[in-house]
Amino acid sequence: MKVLYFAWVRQRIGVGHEAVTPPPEVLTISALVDWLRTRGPGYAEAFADTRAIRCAVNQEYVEPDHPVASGDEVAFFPPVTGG
Amino acid sequence: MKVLYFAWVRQRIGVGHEAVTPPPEVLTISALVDWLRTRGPGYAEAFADTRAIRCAVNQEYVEPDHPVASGDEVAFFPPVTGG
Amino acid sequence: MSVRVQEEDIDIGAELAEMTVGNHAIGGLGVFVGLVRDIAGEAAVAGMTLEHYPGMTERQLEAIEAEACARWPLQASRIVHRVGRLEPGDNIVLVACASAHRQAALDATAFLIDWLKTKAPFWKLEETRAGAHWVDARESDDAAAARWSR
Amino acid sequence: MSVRVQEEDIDIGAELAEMTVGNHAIGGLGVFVGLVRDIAGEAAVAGMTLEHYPGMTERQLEAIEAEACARWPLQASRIVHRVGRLEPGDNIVLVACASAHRQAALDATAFLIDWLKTKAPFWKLEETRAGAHWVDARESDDAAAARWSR
Repeated sequence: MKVLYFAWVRQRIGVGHEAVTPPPEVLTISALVDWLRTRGPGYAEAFADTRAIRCAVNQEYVEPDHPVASGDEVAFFPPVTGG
Repeated sequence: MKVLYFAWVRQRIGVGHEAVTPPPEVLTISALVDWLRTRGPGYAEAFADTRAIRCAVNQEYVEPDHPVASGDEVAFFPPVTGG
Repeated sequence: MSVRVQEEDIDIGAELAEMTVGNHAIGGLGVFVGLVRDIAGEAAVAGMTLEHYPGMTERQLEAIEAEACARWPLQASRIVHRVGRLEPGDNIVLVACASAHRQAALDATAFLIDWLKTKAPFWKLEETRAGAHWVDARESDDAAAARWSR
Repeated sequence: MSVRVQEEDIDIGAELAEMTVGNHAIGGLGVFVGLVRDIAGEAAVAGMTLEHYPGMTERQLEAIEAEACARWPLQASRIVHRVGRLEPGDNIVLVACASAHRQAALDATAFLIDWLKTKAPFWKLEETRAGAHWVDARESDDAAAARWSR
């Protein structure tokens, strides 16, 4: 699974993207976030307030209960501020 | 008094502007229109339906009861269609 | 704040650049450009001639612009309207408003073009195969302008 | 119909000319340009860096544009958004919609910029004397986008 981070989520975690292999019980975005939080203090800080984070799976916005699978591209980022 | 005509008002009357000296009892736009109508068939045709005509005195829109005086610049034209 | 009537084409890029250059308080620029269509109702349009009332036109455009500046916090505004003979695809008018924020810029731009269409003394003589005829004022334009009354 | 993300400045005149050239069904062109302001709240802004999500950005911009085309009878539309480091006065984004009539062009333009601001994955890192900080999303932008929900 490819995971991407943008803006302050990227800065707190320290990398822009990474390949991860979560355990098989990680079947949703919520579960993925819980698992990512265990990977280090940067992750815990980035995901401290998930209300401040948006998620996309395969480049489409999704809600926390959305399923994730091993081939997915998952992205976490703050609310957008372009334009 | 200088009178200007635009668009089809100008075409019906045959001139774009003229200097006129209406009789002293012509004190409003309505009275001026009634007097202009007597100047020829083109005028009568141009002012046949005054609802289709707008008027400006000294380059400001006015209503038919607006006063006119000898030094004024009076203009008659159809509703505008620019833009 | 600037209004202009001209026969030449409108250099849109240059007009907008002139409005915004050096003014770093501008966060949004709203623009409307009117162009000559090749069709009017059922008839094909070969061209049109725009007549105006020199002097009153500029006064009305300045009054319209002043009203926009009174209603919205504008950093810059511009109205450029062409006169003379135009062909399909030609620019007729440019209106533009710059403000700190986008909503003011967009609203003021819509206001300017709505008011211009009902207040500024321009008239279109349209050429179709059936001959030349003066374009009738549209009730929808009056309705659009009336939205802004207060 | 075209969307683009680029580091270079936006040549507004050229973009608009490209949209309208040869299409004589266009009667109105609505445009919005977003620019970098030199002030944010109380603080002076020295510059900003725009980050985005390559791939998803283009998908979202295309989806936003397709939604505008579904809602209004557009003859042409364009979204060009810059990324990288920008300074006060620089163009950030151009959105433009062309239609037979002005109301569709203006409404679609407002729709595009409102939706872009809440859906397109761009983030602004603003530089002030206090340091660099990520700009917070504004509730007013969500409210502006929500106006178009149906």
